[in-house]
Amino acid sequence: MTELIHEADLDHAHPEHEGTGVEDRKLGMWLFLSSEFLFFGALISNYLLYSQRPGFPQPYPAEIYDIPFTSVSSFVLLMSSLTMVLAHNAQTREDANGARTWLFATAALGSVFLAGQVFEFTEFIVEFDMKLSTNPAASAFYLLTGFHGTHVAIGVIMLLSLWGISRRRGGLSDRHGLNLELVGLYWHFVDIIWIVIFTVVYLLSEPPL
Amino acid sequence: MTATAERPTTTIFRRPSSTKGLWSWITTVDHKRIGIMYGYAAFTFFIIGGMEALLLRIQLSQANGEFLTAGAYNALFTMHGTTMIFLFVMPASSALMNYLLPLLIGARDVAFPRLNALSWWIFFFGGIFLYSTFIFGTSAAPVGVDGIGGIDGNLAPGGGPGSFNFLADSPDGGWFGYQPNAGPLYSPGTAMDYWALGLQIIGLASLVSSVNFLVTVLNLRAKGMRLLRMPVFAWMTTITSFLLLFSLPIIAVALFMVTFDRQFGSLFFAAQAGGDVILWQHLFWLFGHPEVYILILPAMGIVSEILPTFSRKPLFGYSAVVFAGAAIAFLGFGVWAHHMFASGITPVAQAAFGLATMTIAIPTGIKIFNWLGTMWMGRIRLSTPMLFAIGFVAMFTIGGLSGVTHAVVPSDWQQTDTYYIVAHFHYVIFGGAVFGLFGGLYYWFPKLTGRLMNERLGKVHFWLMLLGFNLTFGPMHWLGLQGMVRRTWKYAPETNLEPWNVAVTIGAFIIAFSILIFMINWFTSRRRGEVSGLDPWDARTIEWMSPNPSPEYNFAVPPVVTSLDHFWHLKYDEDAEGRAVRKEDGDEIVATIDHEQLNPASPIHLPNPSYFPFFFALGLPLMFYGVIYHKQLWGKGLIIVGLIIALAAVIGWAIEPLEEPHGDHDEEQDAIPPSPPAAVLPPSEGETESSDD
Amino acid sequence: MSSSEHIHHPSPAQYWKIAVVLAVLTAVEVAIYYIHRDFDLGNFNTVLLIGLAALKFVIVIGWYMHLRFENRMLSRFFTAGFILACALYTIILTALGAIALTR
Amino acid sequence: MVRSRHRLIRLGVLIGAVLVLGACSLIGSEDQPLTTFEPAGPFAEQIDNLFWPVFWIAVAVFILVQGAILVAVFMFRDRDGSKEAKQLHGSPKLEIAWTIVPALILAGIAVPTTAAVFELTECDPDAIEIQVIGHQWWFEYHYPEAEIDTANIMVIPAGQEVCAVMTSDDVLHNFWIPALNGKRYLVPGQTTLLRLQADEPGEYWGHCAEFCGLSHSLMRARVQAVEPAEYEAWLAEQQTAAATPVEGTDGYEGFEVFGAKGCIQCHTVRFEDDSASNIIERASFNGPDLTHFASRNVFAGAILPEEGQSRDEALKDWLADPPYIKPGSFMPDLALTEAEIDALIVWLDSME
Ligand code: HEA
Ligand code: HEA
Ligand code: HEC
Ligand code: CUA
Ligand SMILES: [Cu+2]
Repeated sequence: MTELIHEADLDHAHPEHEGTGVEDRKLGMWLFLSSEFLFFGALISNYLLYSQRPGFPQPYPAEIYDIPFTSVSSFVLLMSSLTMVLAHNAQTREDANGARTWLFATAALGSVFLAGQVFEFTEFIVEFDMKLSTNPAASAFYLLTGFHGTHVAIGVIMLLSLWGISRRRGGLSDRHGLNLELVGLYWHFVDIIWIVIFTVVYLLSEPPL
Repeated sequence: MTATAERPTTTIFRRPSSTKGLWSWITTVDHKRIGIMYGYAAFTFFIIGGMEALLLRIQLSQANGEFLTAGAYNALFTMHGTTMIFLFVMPASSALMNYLLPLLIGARDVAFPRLNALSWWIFFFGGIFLYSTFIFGTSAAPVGVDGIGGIDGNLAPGGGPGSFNFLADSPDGGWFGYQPNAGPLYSPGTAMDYWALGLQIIGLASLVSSVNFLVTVLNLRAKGMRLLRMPVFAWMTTITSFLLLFSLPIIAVALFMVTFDRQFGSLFFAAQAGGDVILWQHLFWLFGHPEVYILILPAMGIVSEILPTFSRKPLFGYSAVVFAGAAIAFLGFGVWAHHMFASGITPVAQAAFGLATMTIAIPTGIKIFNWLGTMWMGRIRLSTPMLFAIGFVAMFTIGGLSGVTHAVVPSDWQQTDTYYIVAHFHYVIFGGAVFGLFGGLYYWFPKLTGRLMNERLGKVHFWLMLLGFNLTFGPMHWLGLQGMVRRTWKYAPETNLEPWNVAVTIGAFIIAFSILIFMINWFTSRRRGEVSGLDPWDARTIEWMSPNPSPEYNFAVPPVVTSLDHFWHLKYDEDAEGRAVRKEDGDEIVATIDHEQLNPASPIHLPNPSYFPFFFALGLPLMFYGVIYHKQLWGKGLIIVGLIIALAAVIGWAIEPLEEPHGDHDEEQDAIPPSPPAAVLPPSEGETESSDD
Repeated sequence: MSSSEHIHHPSPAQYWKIAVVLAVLTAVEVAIYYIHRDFDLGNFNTVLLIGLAALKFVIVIGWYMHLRFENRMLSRFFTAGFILACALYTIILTALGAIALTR
Repeated sequence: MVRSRHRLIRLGVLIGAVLVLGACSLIGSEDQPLTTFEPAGPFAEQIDNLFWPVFWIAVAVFILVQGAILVAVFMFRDRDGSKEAKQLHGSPKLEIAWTIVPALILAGIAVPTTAAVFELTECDPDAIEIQVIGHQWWFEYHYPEAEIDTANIMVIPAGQEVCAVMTSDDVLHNFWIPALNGKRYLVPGQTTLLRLQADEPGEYWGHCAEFCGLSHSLMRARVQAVEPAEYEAWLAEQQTAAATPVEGTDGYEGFEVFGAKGCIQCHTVRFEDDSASNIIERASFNGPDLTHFASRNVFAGAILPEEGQSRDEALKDWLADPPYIKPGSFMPDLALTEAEIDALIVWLDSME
């Protein structure tokens, strides 16, 4: 009854409990992610509200989007989901090297995306003079994409830490293997949010007449 | 020690091992100790918030009162509301949920013990951060072109007649911080930044613990404890956690928007630049209304535990009570605009939100009537916890009914922003949540101390508080309908509102006196109260199968649950009529349980203490101080320092060895309680990724 | 390993195929965007783009996040959050007059 | 024995308290100018008619619940010899009943509520439009047809509907005249509507109800309803410009001070003689239009004169140090000497 819980069993479905059968941490991650919908939902609706209001000082974000550029960086982020899932797959096959490589690739793609965002922001501010304080639409744009970028950046840090741990120890333990899966979930989530942002904020948004 | 890991672990840090003294509290991950810390902190904030209320009342006991300056008054009601809601009722509920949830479901701890410690420390530092505004914050009335207007040179902020100005430099935008009044233009100074960022921190703490509680409930129930066998308090904790999970991100965004407006020049709520100030209200109340159910549902859970125990009957309509709780939570997401009936939203929206609001009375009514059904034909013992539970039902109903009168939209146009509203929400919050919480404290005090609280003092506390409460908040209904608006520093003598305000003030002091009695009771009973034994109330639920005070491991033998009210059914049979009959060996059974639970037969594995939650939580307020002062170099520096501390703590957290061999605990076994066997392994561990967001 | 040992997991090859699908969908989206600029597609533009995004959204969640293969409870929570967010923010935007039924 | 006596005492105390409260409320109801219980026009009336039935329903539920609690506690209290309770787990029939009955009651309340919402939100197209503009901390009233601006007192014709078209210059305010209707926010950057109507001439008190900063408590309002003929006369009078004082007349000194001390930076006075008129149009520190200041019996956000104070005393206090009277007031302390204040008062009093 009070037998020892072996460390490798950690976070497993608790055999001595009634439960869902899903590991604690994974369940927690899914719950957290479901609440993130409310977070990004607020930011997106904030943008939708202001991006259509007429009468603000120029420019509106939708007037200065560089769609080809953003398409490319969206593509990069989308592909990072592929590398992420490949890393996870390698980990499940206990292919430590593969997992490490794909982790690194994911982090790299994420960084490229971030660099793209930094470039985009700089261009908007310097070339088009659209600052946070230009108009509410601009404020909303920066807040939304900025928070998304922050999520990506946190993801990159987590990926790199896993990569580092794996390098030092020559692989990931079960516990960290689960961490890899969790980071993966997080990463894909950030990607699906970008799928929405790319379509709704970039492709569909039009400045008011 | 069997628990040594097979896999080499990085041992840069030893895990902390003190079991006594300050460090043991700082590093503890024991849900019970965390609950205790939550409890004391919450109660301290209750006293502070209460004192703020008393100052408000002194000012209002006279027409055109001159006790406080306008600035001090505004700061006090803002801090009173904010404190009571975010720093008292929420953490007090959290205290009981922390302490009891694992016990109620037969677990050793919550799912993520370190994360649990993290929530607590984040909350704690958030509270301190918020209150540090009294020292560092500044607040000033806006100053116009050429420095004309605004505050008079020779007056401190706030100004005007009144002698006490000492708190005026604090947040003064009201607990719902309506824009643009609480924005950069009309509340310059840093005080509202402290408010916004303080709430941000505190919200994060609740978000983390909501995930933790949910996973605990979903994954760590004792064998046989199906969801519909969980005690109602565990259910209400679950539902509350869902509410937190889905409503906190909303306020987080809203607070970020305010912070960006105030600090970085964004224009979300800047009406002069096309920002929409009503957006803030939508976002705030979209959080704020679920929030009020976050305040009340735990108390409803507590009451649902107490009433059956002291009526010696099962809860009437258990599943209806549970589902009603879920229905309240669900509907609670769809009624927020009833706080905005006067804001000029379209008639369609007003009607729709009015109707939606009314529907909440239905599930709430189900609860009330089922509680009455529980008492009906029971064998009612009026012990102190029961008095508070009954007080809850009686007082909450009054508040709920005035709530329904607000849902009648045109009536609300008269009532909104008057003391009638103030009466409503104090009846539901104080008469509801606070009565419930006090009931819970009396009821579960033995779990904490192994002793009972003094009944006589308890009853004096109850009756005084009931009297004081009604004297304070009852006349407010009348005041509101006679036209006394909220948040008013002064009212004119011609309005003839003074006599009632005097009554209210007297009532407030009676409440304060009753609380004093409670405190005396608490601290004397802790040492000298009657020893409780395992089962002082002849209780029904399995938390009472853990010895009093609960040992660190909760249960040496986790119960295998076979029914709702499992513990009761171990002790009682039913006769042909359906009346309870104590089993012949009932006392023996209790004694055996007590003995078994106190003397674990085999090693027990518990989560190890950790330094990192504390340090991680310490990083946050530093960063946020930095945000407030980011224009200065040292502000920027502070952001970086905070980041580094937090990051270092996360890294430490991630690579912290999961266990550290302790001394042989077999020798310590006999010393239980109070000193539990050495902890070894967590039932599961915190996640490293929790630091994102 | 532990969590991920579910029988139905796609293989790397399938992951690559899914990625190709996602890439193509994105390309189509961008193409529609440009077509709409030259030949006004009207509301059709919105419907198409949202539809495509939704498709990508579902594919990533279902396969890359394995939600299809997980405990039903997870998808319930996740959809609950999603639906709640959509519903609430739609109501807010309507109330604020930002969503009009016609353009 | 002893225990039951205690119980009786407690019950007695409770009943006593309720009675005392009730009695006091009757006494207290006199002369409370902001009361919601004395509607003076159709809109407030309609709300009142809606409130009372709901109130009585609430009272009935209140009695039911509290009564049940009391009965349960007295009847089923554990006494010596009480039997153990029957372990009832619930009763589907009862539970369905107490789900459906409240639902029906609420449905009953919902119908008139919805109807009233729609009736009360749209102004009658023939209503007289008056614009209300909120400022920290006073209300400005603009009569668009007559093109006049006034403050603190809103003059309306009795028996006719007025449509208040409202907005705010700074933060949120909330315009409330309890006897005439419920409240409505004044929202910066947006317009809201409020229907007002007084059946009889009279003076109705009001208050800004939304927290609007430091002196929210000192932002009050008045509505003066007058006979329609009187209203027309008032409008005509307000449209006239103020006479420009000439040297030697009574108000001249004050007029000089007004110019010299910079009052015209914030206050508009429409003089007959164009040359002296306000040069700064609607500056950000827009203060009340003073052209007909003396025609208004309250000022400074309808807080002055206070009870027992004469108008001149109040004005003197105000001019001496506005932010002391009204913390945070945008009218600064202009360090006027007593003589200047007296002179100003003479002139201001002349501006009927
Ligand atoms: C614990 C917190 C709590 C709870 C539980 C509630 C419960 C309810 N509240 Fe309250 N409310 C607040 C806290 C709470 N409220 C706060 C803090 C504010 C003010 C915020 C601020 O402005 O600062 C507020 C403000 C507030 C307003 C806005 C007022 C305004 O500012 O103009 C409204 C309007 O509809 C409202 C309605 C209700 C309703 C209908 C319920 C219902 O849930 C009540 C349901 C209960 C019952 C009805 C009683 C039991 C039922 C029966 C016995 C069944 C039979 C009954 C009938 C048939 C009627 N509340
Ligand atoms: C949990 C919520 C909660 C609780 C418990 C209370 C408790 C009290 N509140 Fe609360 N109140 C709010 C939540 C709460 N309030 C909110 C949200 C607002 C709106 C704020 C806003 O408008 O922004 C508000 C506003 C509010 C106002 C309106 C202010 C205004 O609009 O101008 C008033 C006025 O009387 C008031 C009074 C009181 C009183 C007298 C108590 C009393 O019950 C307090 C009793 C407690 C004590 C008196 C302290 C106890 C003990 C001691 C003092 C013992 C002494 C100790 C030692 C010697 C060590 N409150
Ligand atoms: C910087 C702007 C400013 C200046 C300068 C100023 N006032 Fe004012 N004044 C105001 C404002 C704003 C109010 C409204 C205050 C309130 O009620 O809260 C006001 C109110 C008044 C009132 C009351 C009007 C009413 O109907 O409520 C009088 C009278 C008055 N001012 C006279 C003067 C005189 C005389 C001077 C010059 C000596 C002066 N003011 C200078 C801004 C100013
Ligand atoms: Cu204006 Cu309160
Ligand atoms: Cu509400």
